[in-house]
Amino acid sequence: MENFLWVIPAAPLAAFIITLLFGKSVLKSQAHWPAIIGAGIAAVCAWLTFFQVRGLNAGEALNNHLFTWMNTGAYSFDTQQFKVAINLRADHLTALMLLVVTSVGLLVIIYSVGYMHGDGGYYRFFAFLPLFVFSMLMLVLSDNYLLLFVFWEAVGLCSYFLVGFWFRRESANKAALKAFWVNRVGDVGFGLGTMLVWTTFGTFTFTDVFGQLEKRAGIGGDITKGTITAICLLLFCGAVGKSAQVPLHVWLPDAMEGPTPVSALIHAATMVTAGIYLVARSWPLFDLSPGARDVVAIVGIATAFLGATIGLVQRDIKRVLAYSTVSQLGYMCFALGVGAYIPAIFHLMTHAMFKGLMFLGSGSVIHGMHDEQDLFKMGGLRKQMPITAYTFLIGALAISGVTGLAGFWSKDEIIVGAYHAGYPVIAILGLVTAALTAFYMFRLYFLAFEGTPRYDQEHVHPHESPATMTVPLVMLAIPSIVIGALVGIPPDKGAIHAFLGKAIRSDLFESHGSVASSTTLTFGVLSTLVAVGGIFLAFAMYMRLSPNPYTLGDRLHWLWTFLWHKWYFDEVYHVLFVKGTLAFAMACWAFDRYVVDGAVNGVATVVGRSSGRLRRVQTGFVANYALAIALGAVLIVGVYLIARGDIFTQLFG
Amino acid sequence: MPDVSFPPIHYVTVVPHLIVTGLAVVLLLMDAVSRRSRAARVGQIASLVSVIGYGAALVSLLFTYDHRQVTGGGSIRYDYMAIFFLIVMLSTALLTVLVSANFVQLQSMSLLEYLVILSFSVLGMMVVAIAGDLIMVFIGIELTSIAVYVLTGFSRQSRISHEGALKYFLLGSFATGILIYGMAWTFGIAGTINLDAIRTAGASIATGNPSLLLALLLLVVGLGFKIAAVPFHMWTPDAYHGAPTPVTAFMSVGPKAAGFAAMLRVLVNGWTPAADQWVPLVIVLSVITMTFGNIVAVAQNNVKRMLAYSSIAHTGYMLVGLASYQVGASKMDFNGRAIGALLFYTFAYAFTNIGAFSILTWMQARGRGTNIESFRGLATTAPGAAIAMTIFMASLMGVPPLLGFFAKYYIIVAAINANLTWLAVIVALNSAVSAYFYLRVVAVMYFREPDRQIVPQRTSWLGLGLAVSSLGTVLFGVFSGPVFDLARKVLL
Amino acid sequence: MDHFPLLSVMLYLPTVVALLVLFVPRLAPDTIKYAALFATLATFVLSLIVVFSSQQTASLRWEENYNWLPSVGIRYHLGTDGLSTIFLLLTTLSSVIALVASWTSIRVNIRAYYVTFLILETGMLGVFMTFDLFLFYVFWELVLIPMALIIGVWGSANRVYAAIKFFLFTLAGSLLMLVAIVAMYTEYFNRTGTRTLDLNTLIAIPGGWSHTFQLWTFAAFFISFAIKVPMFPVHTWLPDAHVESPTAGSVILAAVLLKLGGYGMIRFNLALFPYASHKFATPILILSVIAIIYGALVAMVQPDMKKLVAYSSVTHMGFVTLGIFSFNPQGFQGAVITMFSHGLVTGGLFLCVGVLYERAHTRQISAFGGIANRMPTYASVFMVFMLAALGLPGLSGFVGEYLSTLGSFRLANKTYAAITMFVVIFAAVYMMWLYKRVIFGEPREEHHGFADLTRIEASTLLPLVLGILYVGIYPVPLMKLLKPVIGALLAPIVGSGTAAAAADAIP
Amino acid sequence: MHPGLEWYLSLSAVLFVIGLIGVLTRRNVLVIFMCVEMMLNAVNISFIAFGRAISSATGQVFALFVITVAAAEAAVGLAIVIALARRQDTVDVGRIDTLRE
Repeated sequence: MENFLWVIPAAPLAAFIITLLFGKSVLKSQAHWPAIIGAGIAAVCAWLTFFQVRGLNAGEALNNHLFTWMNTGAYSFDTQQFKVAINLRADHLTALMLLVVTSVGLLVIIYSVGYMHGDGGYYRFFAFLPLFVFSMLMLVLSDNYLLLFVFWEAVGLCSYFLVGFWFRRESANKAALKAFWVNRVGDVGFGLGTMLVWTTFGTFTFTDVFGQLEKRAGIGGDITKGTITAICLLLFCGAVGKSAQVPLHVWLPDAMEGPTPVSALIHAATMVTAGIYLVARSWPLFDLSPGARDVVAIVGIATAFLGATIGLVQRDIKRVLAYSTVSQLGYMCFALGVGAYIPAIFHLMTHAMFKGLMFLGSGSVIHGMHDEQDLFKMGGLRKQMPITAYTFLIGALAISGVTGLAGFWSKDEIIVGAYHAGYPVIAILGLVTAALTAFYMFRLYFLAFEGTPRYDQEHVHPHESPATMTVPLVMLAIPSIVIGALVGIPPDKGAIHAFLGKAIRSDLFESHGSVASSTTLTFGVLSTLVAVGGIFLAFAMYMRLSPNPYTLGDRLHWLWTFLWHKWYFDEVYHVLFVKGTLAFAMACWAFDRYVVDGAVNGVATVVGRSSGRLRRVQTGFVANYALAIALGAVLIVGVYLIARGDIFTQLFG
Repeated sequence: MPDVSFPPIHYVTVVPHLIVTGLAVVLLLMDAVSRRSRAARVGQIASLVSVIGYGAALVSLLFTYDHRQVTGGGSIRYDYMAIFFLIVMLSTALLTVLVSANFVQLQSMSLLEYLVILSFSVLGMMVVAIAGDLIMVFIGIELTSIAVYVLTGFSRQSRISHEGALKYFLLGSFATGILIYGMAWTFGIAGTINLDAIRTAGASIATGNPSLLLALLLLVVGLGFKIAAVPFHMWTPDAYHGAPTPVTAFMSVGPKAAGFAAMLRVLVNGWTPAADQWVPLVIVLSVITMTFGNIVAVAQNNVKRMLAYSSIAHTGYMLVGLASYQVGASKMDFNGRAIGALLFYTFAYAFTNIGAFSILTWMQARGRGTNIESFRGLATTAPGAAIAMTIFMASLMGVPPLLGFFAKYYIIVAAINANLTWLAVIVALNSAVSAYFYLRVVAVMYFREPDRQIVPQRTSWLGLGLAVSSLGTVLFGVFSGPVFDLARKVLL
Repeated sequence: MDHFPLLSVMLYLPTVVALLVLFVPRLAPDTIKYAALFATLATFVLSLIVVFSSQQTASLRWEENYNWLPSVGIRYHLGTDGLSTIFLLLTTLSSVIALVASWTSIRVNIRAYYVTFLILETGMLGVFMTFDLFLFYVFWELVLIPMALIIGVWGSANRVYAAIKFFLFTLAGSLLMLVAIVAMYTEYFNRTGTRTLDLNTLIAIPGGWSHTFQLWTFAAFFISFAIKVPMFPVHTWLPDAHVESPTAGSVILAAVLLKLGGYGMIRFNLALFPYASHKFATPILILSVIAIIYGALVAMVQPDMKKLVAYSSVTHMGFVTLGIFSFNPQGFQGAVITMFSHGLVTGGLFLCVGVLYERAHTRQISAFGGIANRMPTYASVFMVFMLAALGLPGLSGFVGEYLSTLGSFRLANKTYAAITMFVVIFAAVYMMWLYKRVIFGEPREEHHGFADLTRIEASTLLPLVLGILYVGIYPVPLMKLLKPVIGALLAPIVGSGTAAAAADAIP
Repeated sequence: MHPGLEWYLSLSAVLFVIGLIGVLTRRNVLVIFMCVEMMLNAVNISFIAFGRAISSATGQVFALFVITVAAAEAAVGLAIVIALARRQDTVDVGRIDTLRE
């Protein structure tokens, strides 16, 4: 039963190839079929795999060896052999990720049939989506760091393609470049991390690396804590980039220039969580390095808080969601930092559902509003597009952490976990952020769907989206409600813990002893309270206008400006890195032309000049020539005698 | 007159000389009997006769090869060095005839007279090649030089030809004076003019003897003039530039070879024991010669003049071979290779440089100047000539596998053998500099648009000369082994 | 079969065809082109035979070893090992592609062009298959003149300057190499009484070359190769040469000529001078890292597409020297694969630039924009090259660059690798920014008539795309070819003989 | 008292140097040429002196050859001078400088 793992990525890959080759010429407006079929097959297989994996014991996994990718050979003088195989491996963590990726992927592809209808690049879109699904599946199926890195880059590439999908638009191009470039900053670290892994362990394979830890990283082992910490931090650099953590979060909001299904799939549900996946996957390493985990936790909570604050003031519907994504990724990240790996993955999963849902919902709104994205030009849309509105409401409730919905369970576990692991400040900040989340989400909801329309009702006639778009919304709304309760009850001991516990056996979190149910209860009540509080405040401000958000904005103008400018990250980066690099590059070029090449031309000039001088020796006068002969003779003897060093004895001795 | 007796001569050793002498006589007779009205026709026949004569002399070497010996009371040294130089000189003569025949007539000069003088000059060179004593060296050198003075001023219409000749002549006789003064001192110190005897006598002369140094200095200066070593080169650019181009071709190779032959005879065969004294002189000379020649050549816009300076530079390279001479009996093989490298260089230079000048001749025969601009777009208007010129330039540059490259290669080998790696590096750097001006010619031929068409002209002799020299440059390069094998026996 | 002089046939086939083309009068241009195409294709097929008959041992295949100039110990010694095989394949493939790329773009002096081109191919092949230092030098120089001619005759406006600069730069270096070769020859003779320039004999000199001697000769060889590679700071001939060269010339220049340097370093510097290799490793590594970063930065701000690609070559070739002088199998494999990949990728990029130049007659980036609207197929092909150039995994560039960097990462000093890694950002910046400015954006009026790739253009680009994918996804065959070479080459360097010197270089 | 070898040699050297200086300083072609002849003859004195000092006829023989060669040179040289003088109407080497640099 080992040999069908490859089908999961192969199906979307085949879809990509078919669409690429025949999409334009043959398939045309039916170009979505290969993608749907491919993703469908992948989804089915992912479920099959899931059930198969469920039957496995802890530490076991499905393996599928495809071929050797690289092998620099074994040598007598070099004990470390560099060998990387294309190996697929599905353990419990992977199985869960497969489900998330394939199901959200399939739904988004179906949704896109309606959303992208009539677009000039229709086939292109349905070529790149399965390519992304393929890459993402390979990413989670990789059994080693290098392969993971490869597909890490590949999903980044797909993101680049899809963000810049409308390549005529300058803003889309810029956003695509920014996404790729910022990600590459993180990849510098990740790349070095893979190298350090290899030089330390002699292998990239997860199981081999982790298997060595016990013997070699313990007391008396040859691997120091510093090395482990370095590996963790380098790997985490990659995660910071890919999962849009501070300070590399700046690309994600801009990436909203891509078509909305892309935002839903790549920039909410799957790709951006790859960083979380990477850290969770490397839990044995992080377990050994409290220092690295502290960094992760601090970055995470900072991201969560920062994203939420910026989300408070955005006008663009997708940008609010984008900053919300940043913020939620921050949650997952600090969960990892405090050692709550399973809750992090749990939140990853629920977030994929409800954030995917909301992005698709926002797409439906944009679609219905004829490409209007400004929240302040919407209002009262619930009447025209009820399915969108209600499903969106479900998503908003879920993310806000209202008791019972998916987000509540996962987020609560994270906060409890942070508190429990001895990070009370982080737990409190988490709660504050939760309140902010509830507020800005419902601000969005009220501005878009409730109240009176603020758009030009003469020309804009919002309408509900077609079934290909609404069905996926419903399909995502259901898990957004139930999945948390289904797998997350009881907290810390739910089905997800039992399942993932076989792959992630971190006793770090659990070592503090079983979480007292009173703590769980307390935080449950607290987070419900802050969620309801946030929602109520949003209701008061945007439905009742008391306090009036506009006057409030004027009064706290400095704060508003600060948030509106997104803490000035982009501005500072622009000056520091963009302009700085360009200036440095120009300086280098000038150096190249005037100094390096100048030296070359300088030598030529010197030879030329001296040639011009020396040729004048040839005066044309015979007497001078004869003189040259005579003087030359004297000169040569002189040089000769001086060289011999005995000029005086030669002449007078 | 009791003790006057003529030392016996084995005439087999001078067969080539006799043939060339015969050639000169035949040519003189033709001049005497032929009518002026049929000069053109007679000139053609005379060319053919010359070619046959020089060819026969070359072939005769094959038969006299085994009769190497010292004869004529030590006046004649018929050894490997002689044979090799004879090959170079006769090849030079042959090529020169081919290159000159059409051109001289086109310039309405008397071809027959020209060939007569040429044959005297060649004979002089050949005498140097077999010289066994200083008189032979002197006679040979002077015979060559005097004939070449005439050839330089051969173009009666050209003022620069006369000017070149005058300068060459004045300085040449000045240098002759210095040379024979050196010979006189040699005679005075060693008590003999026979080279072998000088070698024997020299062994007992204390090193550092000021008279010896004086003699060596005077010899080196006098011979340095003949080979155009800096700073005794000053006549070269002017004489080369002024002379009719085929003559320049000849004099850049022939008398230079003769000069080197003389130098080798006097210094290597004669003053062997004083090698530790003259080697430093030669080293200094070689460095300044090649460097000066190359650097000044960079700024030349007239290709003929550029080649004149390049010829100076090549003298410098050749001198490296002599400079690599090592003192000591155990060094015979190395010395053979070092001097052999010099010999090989003269051989290589003969083919390549005469080839390069024959292109100039070819151009002038078609109404073009020798300025670099005249070469514009030659690759388009006359691709064959351009390819040939490219071969010659590349060979002069030292691009493998052409003849010039091997010449430089053996020189570098010699220098490094003699622990003169720094000198080898200087050779290399000089080659890099020289690449610039050779390349410039190639660049102009290939990279510039032609400004005018070539005037068509029938020059079959010249064509043959070009073919021979370019093929020689390539083939003797690729198969340089046998040639070098012969050259490296020079000291045996 | 082994006694068939396959290599000689392969080597001289282009020249023979060139001579035929040269001397047979009244040939139609098409006949000349087809004759040249035949020659390059036949050579390519022969090189495939070499590839498929290669063995997993360090000994030479298809060896031909004859006396050439016996009195000075120079031999005509040809052969192939894994390293040669890779470069022979690259050469023949690039030649076919460059030849096809010249098909319509070379319009003047057709006969001369193809003759020059074919002779150039002989020279390049010769360099990669000789095992006698003298013969090597002969071919090394033989490459120079045809290449300079191709740049100088068929190039663009400032071609003469570029051609002469190219020529003089390379010649200056190689003359020093000649001196070094002679020095080795002499030294070997003094030590053993044998005159030889046979590489393997020289490597096996009893007792090894003395340390001082190694330092000097290493430097002489290295300078020559470094100019060809080109390494910072002797790289400035490259942008000029590329910019002025015709497309096919750029392809050959990038695909093969730069490789001569890297190949030479491996074949000669490493093999002959293990001690000096260690001694010089640190400065070379530093220069490599500078080249990598510096090239990328300078590439970033080029207004001319070809110059941009040229500077990117400096970057990529920096990985080569970085990998070689890390002295471990990873770095070594990375260096060679980077070279191979760079041949495909940069060749492709130059072809892509050429495609646009044919249509717009300019290479200024600012003259373009929105090309994807007019030439979608072109845009996708260009995309592949662009991505490979920025080192995207799955394409050929990544394999080599990752391994090179990993090789340097294994050194005790991790700074090299750490700084080098930053190039992943810069490479993405200069390549993608170029791509964005040229390909993306609103369609422009002046590009209205631009046709998508012609059949000829597509036929030059497609093999490269396939090659890039192949090397990216399945580089194992290349690695297998290299394995025996590495075993033979690195063992003495890592081995006990230089243990002392190795101590500070190998962790 | 017979003058010793040194005297002859000194005389020869003085003459030689005078000739040499003449070549360097005079501008008239003919005078320069005369100076060269003087150098040659100075050398002849050396030859003969040396020859006598070691009782060898070779010195005299050599001197004879030198005289002969000098005559030949003179013939050719004067022809060149005349040819040039005809065209250029000068025997001043300072004005014969078309060929330079």
